[in-house]
Amino acid sequence: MAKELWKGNEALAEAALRAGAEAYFGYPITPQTELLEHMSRRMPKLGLTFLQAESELASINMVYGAATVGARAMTSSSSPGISLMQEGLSYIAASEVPAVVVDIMRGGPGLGNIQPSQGDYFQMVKTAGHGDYHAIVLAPSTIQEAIDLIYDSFELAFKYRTIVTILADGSLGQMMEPVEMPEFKEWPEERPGWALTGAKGREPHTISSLYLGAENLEKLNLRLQKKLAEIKANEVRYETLMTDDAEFLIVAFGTVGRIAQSAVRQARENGVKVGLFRPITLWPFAEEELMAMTRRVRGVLVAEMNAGQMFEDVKAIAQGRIPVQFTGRMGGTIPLPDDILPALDTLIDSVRSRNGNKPEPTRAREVSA
Amino acid sequence: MAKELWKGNEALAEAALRAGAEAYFGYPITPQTELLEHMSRRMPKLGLTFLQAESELASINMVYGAATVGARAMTSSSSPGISLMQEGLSYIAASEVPAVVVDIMRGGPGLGNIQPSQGDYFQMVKTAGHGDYHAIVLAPSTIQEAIDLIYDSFELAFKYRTIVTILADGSLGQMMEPVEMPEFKEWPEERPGWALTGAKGREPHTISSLYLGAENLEKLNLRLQKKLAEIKANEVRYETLMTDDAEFLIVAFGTVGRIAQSAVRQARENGVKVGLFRPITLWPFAEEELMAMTRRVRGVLVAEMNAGQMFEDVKAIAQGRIPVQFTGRMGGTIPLPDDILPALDTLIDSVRSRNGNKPEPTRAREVSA
Amino acid sequence: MAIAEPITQIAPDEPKLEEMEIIYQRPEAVAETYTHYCPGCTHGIIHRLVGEVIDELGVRERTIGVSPVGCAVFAYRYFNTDGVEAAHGRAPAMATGIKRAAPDKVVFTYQGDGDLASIGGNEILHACARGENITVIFVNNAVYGMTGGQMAPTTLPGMVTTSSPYGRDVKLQGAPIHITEMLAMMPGVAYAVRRSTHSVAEIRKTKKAIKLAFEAQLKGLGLGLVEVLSTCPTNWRLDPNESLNFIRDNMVPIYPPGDFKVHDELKKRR
Amino acid sequence: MAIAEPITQIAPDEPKLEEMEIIYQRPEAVAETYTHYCPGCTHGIIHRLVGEVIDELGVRERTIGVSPVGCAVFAYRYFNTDGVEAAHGRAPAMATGIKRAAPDKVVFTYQGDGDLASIGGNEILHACARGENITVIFVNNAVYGMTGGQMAPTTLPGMVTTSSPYGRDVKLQGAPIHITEMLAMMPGVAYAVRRSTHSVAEIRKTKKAIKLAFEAQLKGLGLGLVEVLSTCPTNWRLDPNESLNFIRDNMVPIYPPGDFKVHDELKKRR
Amino acid sequence: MEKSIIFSGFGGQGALFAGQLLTYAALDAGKHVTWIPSYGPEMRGGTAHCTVVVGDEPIGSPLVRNPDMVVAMNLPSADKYEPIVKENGLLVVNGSLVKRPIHRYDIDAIVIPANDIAQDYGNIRLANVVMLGALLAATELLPLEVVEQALEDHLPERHKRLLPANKAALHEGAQFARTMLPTEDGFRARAEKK
Amino acid sequence: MEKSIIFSGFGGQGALFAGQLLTYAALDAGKHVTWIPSYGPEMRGGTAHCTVVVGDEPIGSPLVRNPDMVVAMNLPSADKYEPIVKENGLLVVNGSLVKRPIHRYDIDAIVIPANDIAQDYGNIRLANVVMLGALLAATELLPLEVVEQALEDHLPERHKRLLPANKAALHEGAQFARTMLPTEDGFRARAEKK
Amino acid sequence: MAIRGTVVIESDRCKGCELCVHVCPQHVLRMSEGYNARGYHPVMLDETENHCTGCSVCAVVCPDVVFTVYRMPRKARARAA
Amino acid sequence: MAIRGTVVIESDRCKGCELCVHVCPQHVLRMSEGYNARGYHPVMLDETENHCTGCSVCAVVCPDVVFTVYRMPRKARARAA
Ligand SMILES: Cc1ncc(C[n+]2csc(CCOP(=O)(O)OP(=O)(O)O)c2C)c(N)n1
Ligand SMILES: Cc1ncc(C[n+]2csc(CCOP(=O)(O)OP(=O)(O)O)c2C)c(N)n1
Ligand code: SF4
Ligand code: SF4
Ligand code: SF4
Ligand code: SF4
Ligand code: SF4
Ligand code: SF4
Ligand SMILES: [Mg+2]
Ligand SMILES: [Mg+2]
Repeated sequence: MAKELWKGNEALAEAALRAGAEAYFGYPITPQTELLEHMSRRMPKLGLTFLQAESELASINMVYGAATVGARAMTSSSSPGISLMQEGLSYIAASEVPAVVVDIMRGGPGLGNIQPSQGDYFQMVKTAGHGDYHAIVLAPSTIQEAIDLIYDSFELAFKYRTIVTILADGSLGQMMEPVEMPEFKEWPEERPGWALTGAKGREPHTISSLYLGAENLEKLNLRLQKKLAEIKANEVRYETLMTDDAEFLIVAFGTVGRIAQSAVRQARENGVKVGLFRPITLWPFAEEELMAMTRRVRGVLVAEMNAGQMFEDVKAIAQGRIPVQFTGRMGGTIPLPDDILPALDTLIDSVRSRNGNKPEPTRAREVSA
Repeated sequence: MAKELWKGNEALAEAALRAGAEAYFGYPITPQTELLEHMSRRMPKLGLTFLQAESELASINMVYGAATVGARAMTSSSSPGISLMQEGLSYIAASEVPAVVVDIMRGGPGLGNIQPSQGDYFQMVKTAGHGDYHAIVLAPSTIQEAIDLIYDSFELAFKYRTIVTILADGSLGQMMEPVEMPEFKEWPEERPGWALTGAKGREPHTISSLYLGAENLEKLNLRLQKKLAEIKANEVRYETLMTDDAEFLIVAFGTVGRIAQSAVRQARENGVKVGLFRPITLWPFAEEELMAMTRRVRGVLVAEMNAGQMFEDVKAIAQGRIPVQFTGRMGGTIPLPDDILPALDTLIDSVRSRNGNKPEPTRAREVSA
Repeated sequence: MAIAEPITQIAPDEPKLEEMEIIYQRPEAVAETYTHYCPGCTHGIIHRLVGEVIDELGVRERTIGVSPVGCAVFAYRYFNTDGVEAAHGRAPAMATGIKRAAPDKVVFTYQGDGDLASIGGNEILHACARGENITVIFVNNAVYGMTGGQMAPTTLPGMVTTSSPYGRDVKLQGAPIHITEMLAMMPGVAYAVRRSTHSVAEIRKTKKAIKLAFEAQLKGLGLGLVEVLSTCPTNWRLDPNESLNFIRDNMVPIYPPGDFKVHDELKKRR
Repeated sequence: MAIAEPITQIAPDEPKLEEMEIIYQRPEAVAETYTHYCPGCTHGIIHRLVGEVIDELGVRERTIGVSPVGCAVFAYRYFNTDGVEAAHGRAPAMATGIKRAAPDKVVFTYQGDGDLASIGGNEILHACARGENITVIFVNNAVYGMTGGQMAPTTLPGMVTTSSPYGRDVKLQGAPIHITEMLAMMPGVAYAVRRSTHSVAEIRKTKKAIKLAFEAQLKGLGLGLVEVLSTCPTNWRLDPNESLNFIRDNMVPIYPPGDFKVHDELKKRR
Repeated sequence: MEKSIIFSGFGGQGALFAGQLLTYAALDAGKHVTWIPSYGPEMRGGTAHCTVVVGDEPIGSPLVRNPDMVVAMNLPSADKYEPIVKENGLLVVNGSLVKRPIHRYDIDAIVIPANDIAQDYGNIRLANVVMLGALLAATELLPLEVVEQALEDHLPERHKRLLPANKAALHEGAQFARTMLPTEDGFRARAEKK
Repeated sequence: MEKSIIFSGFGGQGALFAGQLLTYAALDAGKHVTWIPSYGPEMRGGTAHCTVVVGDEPIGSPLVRNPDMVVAMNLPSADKYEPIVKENGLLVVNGSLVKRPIHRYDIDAIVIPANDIAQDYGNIRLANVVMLGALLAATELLPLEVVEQALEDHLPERHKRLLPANKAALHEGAQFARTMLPTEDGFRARAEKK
Repeated sequence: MAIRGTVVIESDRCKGCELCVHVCPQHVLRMSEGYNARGYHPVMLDETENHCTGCSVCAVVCPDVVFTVYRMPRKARARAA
Repeated sequence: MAIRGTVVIESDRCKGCELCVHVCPQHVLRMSEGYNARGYHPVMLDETENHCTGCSVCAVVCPDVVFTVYRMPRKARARAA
């Protein structure tokens, strides 16, 4: 198929439609609004449900409602709007209905600005709201990947009756790239067995997150934990670049992951044996794969568009065996190879001095500077 | 001073008043409502501001407002209500105004139930809402400690212009214990220099979390990170019990921390050399202290009233040097010594078998069972 | 939940039930389940009326009820229909999602005054503004029942509650709000009325109103809203019968039952 | 921000400024700062009126303004008063916190229609219900200006916006809401009116209304609310003058300026 | 020494207050003590209970899975808590409402017609104090006098006129238990198997 | 090869569209390419810009700190971006609006009276295409024809009647640049020091 | 007196709220002394003379759907009279 | 004609929206050809005959507080006339 030029937000919207989205509820917020706008143009024509909600609080609860009848429902927002959805997300998770949520992150905390950021890693990966659960968190680094991931999202969401999040940043939402748009997916007419379809010829179905009595709620939680374990076993995704012979490893996700590719290529040109580990599922995280890799390399550099959130997880995985260092930019500044390469040098230096080696005369940065 | 019997929620309220709280905004939610109710009885008599808000969303933004004029403002809620405050909390943090927030956690996710839980660890400790920041998170394990901590909270909040959270669970809120209530604190009449007091004879003051331009927002973030580092350097609190000669360590906070005391005593009676490490500040976490301790013991057991949230942090700190295992109950069931001791045995077993030792004939549980 | 066998107190002149007509029995749409409501709480009456209406309209098998957070949190268990539990105040948003995704379903929310008029004010406002084709049963008992009787936006002036221990002070805490009158102004609302449960006659009127509110939905006219004055004997600290009198004497003067908006289509059939 | 020296276009018969009276000049309460508003956007006019009123009432040094999230997000920079930036829709809650903690301050919010009537519906509703002693300037431009012209709850029927590309369909998206009329019903509201900016006369009336809304606060009468019809030339895709006409011809018929509630104390002095 | 007691009954029977009385008394006696109630909507129309833990050292858990003692004021409470009383523990049952035999033989049990005794003192609401008296007499938790003092100090103002009746009921409960203890094996059913 | 270009001007001058044209052309030419605009309220009354990165391999960063080329359609854009053009890079400036000399000597610069040329073709709005033509002529980014094709394919329907004018403007811009390049050192100010 | 109507009471559903007792126009309902399975004194039909008319007013106020109401068809009543 | 009033225009604040031009009853305002520092064509006072009355209508509509309006005091005007 011929490639077309798509804007990230619009590509996400269109790919969600082709993935089978039936109902979209959302509220404008920069830098994701084009997603909502695309839906407002397309869905009425396709006979699907588009509704601009009065707030993000309402959107997520509309998604919750639509999900209970077995519809493929989704919303999208950006960081402050996602914060407003935390209660709703927790309810959806506890009720075990499927939902897709797109978060096009912007600079925080607070109102911050509308520039790209990865400041929602904690809020989306560690938890989203109160209680013990995780959404599946997918972090695309290109528009094509965003399309491919959201194209899988409803299947994942329905398979596990869980929330699937696309976690991307404003630059991915705003940029255009040539991509291939997939075909419309076929979905069965029939609603899943758990859905609310009216108590016709069967006992009433109820969907709730209320479990009076500690035992009942513990049972739910054990079931949730079991499901999470299953997802962890089946759904880990990540990508590596030039890790085979790597002495050093950069770990980065999303936009920083793609920028790190450039950094890796530049460093390689300068003779530094560095590879890239790019987690695609932030939850479940490719713990084992990364751990295996940290056993082979001499140092790890984590690059993020935040103050070091995934960094904490990578450190935990590396278990102190090798130095794990961080480089990041905040507030909407995208870390470029110019930021990453010096940090890589620092890492290499500290590894070498730690190993008692004097830093070697020709270092990466001296050449590339 | 003679001890009096106080209910946790009411003790927190009264101690907050004695600590200097001037304005309270809140919304009823079990199991914290007695805190609000105590405020409704006391504050009008003391000439202070009590207001029941229309929602948690409103409460936190009222707190935000009151904080901007330099008032000692606070709110309280429980897990789902705290989820609704995530956006507001992020704004407060970014605006660098002081606020005190009490979270009396209940079972989740979703509506869950009203039984005690520690399911908000992630949501309060890792972040609260979008963006990079942390509140100071204080986790009392007795009512007396709750009083003492909240008694310090406004000073901490004003010193660092930050959010201070009291993170406790429903059982602490609902139980009664004999405690000593401190005296009313004296505070200076004058508002801090940054407060909004009207642009009289000075340039207007503005308080905002909006930073257009990536550079400006990055500057704010660097300032916030610097402050966090300072807090980390100064404010770590924790408690240990019988760790001097401990071979094994239990790590637990809040209510589980106090229950673990009983477990430690029981195990000691059975000749198991186990100690307790109880973090009091969950953020900043006593990383170094715990790390030092993990270098001396042979295994760590983390006990929580959730699926293992702090567990992740403890594992990261132990860096794989020794086994770190988890025991927890969810959904409102409090883990009792009966839950903790078998888990401790399992840990001991796995350490011994890992070390090639056969499990010794007389094990703790066999005696105490 | 097992229910004990019915015990009949047999009168001297033993009636033969088989000879007699059944004048009243539990509606099919009301589940047999024993409710957790306090003795005499009129939540139960309102449930029953909703069930009767669902039966009479023959829509049980395509109805989805949305329960609130409040004492009626378990409403989804008490109707023999499909049901969901919403987050506090968000039932109208959830119902919107349900109805938009499954327009052939009959969707109703059942919400308390704390739920609808306090935390959930914006969701009901905008469901009304959009004219969502749903039915809203709004139970006004002037307090937060479930959490132990705190002040609600509907609490009467001077009324002592656990969070207004000195009586609601209108100057500080505002006056009771008339949310139904207000919502009636929204063009998307087809039907907005207030009713009560304080007497047999009022209960009968309430049922008629609930029926019209469902009919508005069936006819696609827009949102139907019935506010029902209801008791909370437990938190009012009155016995159930005194509580009915409290409605009559104290609530009705402030919240007079009445029709605030009735779509022409609905007037016709009356 | 540095402002270039004023340039005067001197007329042939050179006026000597020092001989003349200043009839109009920038109010002290309006900051010298250059605003980021689009050319001809009437947000600027409304700012100026608020500034004039603050000056005339002599309260600049004890005023705290609360800016919304919306095009007026930087309003706190444009007034020579203390100011804060609220979260989207929460300005009334924040103002409540400020006013309750510092009752001697004069507190106003400045909010757009998306901010006040959409996401922030509940906060304004309850500020009105409680009768918070604050002043609310509500700028209705029928769209979400800042985010690029999406549909607002106030968008006119049939109006094309970036999120109602086929025109607002009242059946699907609801009819425009009249939030000021609705809020006027709240007992805590002392003053609720609608005004416009589409002509000199209307602007003058708007100023009077804003003054009364502040006076309501100064007299402790309750909440004062002024809705002002305002343009968004950029998103309406009209030039600034056409935009004024759009208000006159299209908005005024749907949102007629008028007084919906005026506290007796305020009537007296008129 | 650390002892845990659950007080349980219908809402309105005063189980929570009985527990609080014991808690106040323990405090006055210089003990460590915690009191924690059941709470929330579970109380609607159901039973209310509280757990009191008294000890010489700081209390670890304010909740227990197997209490040392249970005071059950009605049938549902007896049904719910009899099975979880600790082995060799004590169950005090309101015989006025619980008309069934005690099933367990590995615990002590006192069946006391608390409602009837309370009625004798003019108020059925005193049943809780009667049962507390019985509990105290049958154990070495605290001297009766300390609880008497606690009654004086903590009886809500509006009930102050009932103080004498309360005290009398307390003693009567204790007396009843004392007479039961050594003699009637029907009531004090120590497990035979041991 | 990977080249980055910033297009910048007042809102309404069409800088974003010029960037998109180049992007479409790059796509058609089988290149890897990204386009990213400035967005949000910063655009209100200010300048709008976009960054295009064209390369033979997948593009890493869609944003750059020091672009290879800048097309500055007004003075604020020239002021903002001249300092950050990469050494030996290219700055194309709209001479109709930028009446100041180019300060840097370590970059190439083309100053083209784009508005005036556009006016010659009947519409000042063609200035963006004029400048794009100049950019293409001065570099080896893409052949002019590919961009011409992109114009045909992607000119919004409502502007289709302006297609001939657009094409002509594109060529005129290119022609202007070509004539400048080898000769006029005032415009093409290659750094002397090197 | 002939039977006009009667009610069947599901005693275990009854919460003893007494609302029905207050509204029964025939005053034939009263609370029993005993407890039902849930600990409430349930309502009972106390008729010496078959005063219940089957008017179902009790059912209208009962929050707990305790009553099933029966009425003798007019025909049958006529017969009995 | 004698001077009745005039306006001082802070050109660099002007965004060229032309609202003032439309409302000036004396038609003495028009847009300049040139640009101001922000890239707009600012408004200018174009008087050959001192028609400006200082009515300040321009100031009332200007969203950007560009105008300071002056008026000749009646006394002075009388003198001049
Ligand atoms: C977000 C959130 N806030 C608060 C609560 C606690 N809560 C449960 S029910 C309720 C109020 C119920 O009052 P109302 O809606 O009037 O219903 P009622 O119980 O009176 O029938 C509250 C505040 C909650 N569950 N979730
Ligand atoms: C929680 C949240 N949701 C959405 C946004 C994005 N947003 C910013 S302004 C705005 C709408 C502004 O419209 P309005 O209030 O009408 O003001 P105007 O710009 O028209 O003056 C929105 C949706 C946000 N900043 N925060
Ligand atoms: S608390 Fe009040 S509203 Fe809730 S069930 Fe009891 S009586 Fe009814
Ligand atoms: S976008 Fe509209 S409302 Fe916002 S500044 Fe521009 S014209 Fe004004
Ligand atoms: S049916 Fe009528 S008469 Fe018979 S018991 Fe019920 S209320 Fe009384
Ligand atoms: S109204 Fe119903 S619940 Fe109440 S006493 Fe009568 S039968 Fe029982
Ligand atoms: S003051 Fe009046 S006459 Fe003078 S320029 Fe302004 S509008 Fe025109
Ligand atoms: S109204 Fe103001 S901004 Fe607009 S053209 Fe006139 S002076 Fe300039
Ligand atoms: Mg209520
Ligand atoms: Mg607007």
